[in-house]
Amino acid sequence: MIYPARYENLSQVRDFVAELAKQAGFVDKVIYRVILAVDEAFTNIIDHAYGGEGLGDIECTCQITEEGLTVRLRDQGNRFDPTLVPEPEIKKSLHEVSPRGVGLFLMRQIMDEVSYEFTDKGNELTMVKRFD
Amino acid sequence: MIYPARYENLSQVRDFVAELAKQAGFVDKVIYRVILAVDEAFTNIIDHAYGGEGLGDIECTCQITEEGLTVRLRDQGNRFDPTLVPEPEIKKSLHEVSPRGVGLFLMRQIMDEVSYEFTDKGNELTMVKRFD
Amino acid sequence: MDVVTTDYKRCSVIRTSGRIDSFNSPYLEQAFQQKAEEGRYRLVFDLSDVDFISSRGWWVLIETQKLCKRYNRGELVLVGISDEIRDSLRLVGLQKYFKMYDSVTDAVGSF
Amino acid sequence: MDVVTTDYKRCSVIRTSGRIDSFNSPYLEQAFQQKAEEGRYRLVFDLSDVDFISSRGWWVLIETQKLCKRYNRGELVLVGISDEIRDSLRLVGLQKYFKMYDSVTDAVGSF
Ligand SMILES: Nc1ncnc2c1ncn2[C@@H]1O[C@H](COP(=O)(O)OP(=O)(O)O)[C@@H](O)[C@H]1O
Ligand SMILES: Nc1ncnc2c1ncn2[C@@H]1O[C@H](COP(=O)(O)OP(=O)(O)O)[C@@H](O)[C@H]1O
Repeated sequence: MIYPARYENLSQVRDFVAELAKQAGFVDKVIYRVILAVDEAFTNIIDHAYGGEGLGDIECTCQITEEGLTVRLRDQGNRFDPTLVPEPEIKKSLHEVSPRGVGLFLMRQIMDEVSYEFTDKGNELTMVKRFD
Repeated sequence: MIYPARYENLSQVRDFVAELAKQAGFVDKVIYRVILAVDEAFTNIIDHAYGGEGLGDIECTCQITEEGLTVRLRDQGNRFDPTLVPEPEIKKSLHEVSPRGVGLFLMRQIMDEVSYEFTDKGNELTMVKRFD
Repeated sequence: MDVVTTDYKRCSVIRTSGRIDSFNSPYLEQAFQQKAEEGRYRLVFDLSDVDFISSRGWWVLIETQKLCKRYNRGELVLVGISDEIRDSLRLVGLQKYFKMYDSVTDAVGSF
Repeated sequence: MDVVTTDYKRCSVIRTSGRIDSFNSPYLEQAFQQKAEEGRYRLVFDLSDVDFISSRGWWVLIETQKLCKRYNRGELVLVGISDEIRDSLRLVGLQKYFKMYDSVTDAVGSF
């Protein structure tokens, strides 16, 4: 599925992935987590790879394997070095906390594999949720 | 039906009369009013005719006629003169109001006929609710 | 008669079900008096599951209202009153002594 | 996104349904800001009919909480949060910034 990189398409992407996660046999709680990870990833591409809405497309593919569910998001935006992204600090006081910077952390918390590949053809994010 | 003159029997009396009012074809709102009148009458007999609980019996009979529903309550307690009972004043301030003394008023408001007969065999209250 | 009370920051909700008549209204009276003894005079009486009240029950509500409103310290408000009960309160002009709300939330939110 | 707010004496209830994500969270933000502009900082957010919140939505809640708690003038509390949403808040440790209630009445009664 190819979607214009716009927030309004988030719900379609989530529905698409939820449907496949359901087919794969995941329980509701896990499905919720997976679509949350996908939502965060899709939003990140709009915000950071493209730097705004409507500046490109995002392709989403899902694959049910023996191992679990693989979700891939492809874009033609900016690259980045995921290893340089710091983990969000779990701070004590409300005043200091910000849910900014939790997207990547959530994706890694939820999915069993989160890997980025940057090639001439574009950027590819692969996320795998394994059957337990 | 004969009931000991106790408050605990009120719900049975109401159920009995409600059942007959239903059979007579009255709508829920009217049935509610009728059992409220019966509840007040039964309570009055305990409180005023017998002067307390457990001091006698109360007989309740219902009759569905062409005219409507007739409910009779018979007791062996004290007599009284219903014409001497004043209407409760609809007072203005909360401080002055008391729902005491509304029993007979309610019975008369709700039923189309409320009459007392005092004979050697006892006291008989007849209340008629007419079909409209 | 089960009477359940829930204390909130600014009011208490009193809830019961079934019928309120000469037989069981003393239990209800007790529950209201208990709240008064605790200094709680902002009361919500939830009648959503009450299907009958005789004048003896109203008397409890009227006396509680007097107690609550004294010294401007509170008020008893009603919630979920059925059409039939409302109708019978109107027959004797007692409905005007109570604010009535559609939901417990609305009533609690009024305090 | 429909956001319905109800003002009570001591707090306001904000209610919406469906999904809160990067697309529509600005509307929710607006509703909260509107309440703040009216000087209403005691807020109940009813999520009973909300089935998804992304981190963008949480951000709105966290910022609203900061705004409400400033100068001790109020607080944002949550109601009817689904197991899934609660679970995801826990994943990033954000659940501790919000009091959570089972019912709107309980939440309104806490103010
Ligand atoms: N798809 C992406 N393309 C480019 N940069 C990204 C991408 N995803 C994440 N980043 C970078 O990683 C940082 C952390 O991302 P994230 O944890 O999602 O937090 P946030 O988006 O709230 O800043 C971002 O600020 C951005 O610099
Ligand atoms: N069945 C009865 N037998 C004797 N006296 C009665 C009876 N019913 C009513 N009364 C008298 O009529 C008065 C008014 O009755 P009522 O309107 O029901 O008010 P309440 O019972 O609250 O006093 C009573 O106080 C009592 O003196």
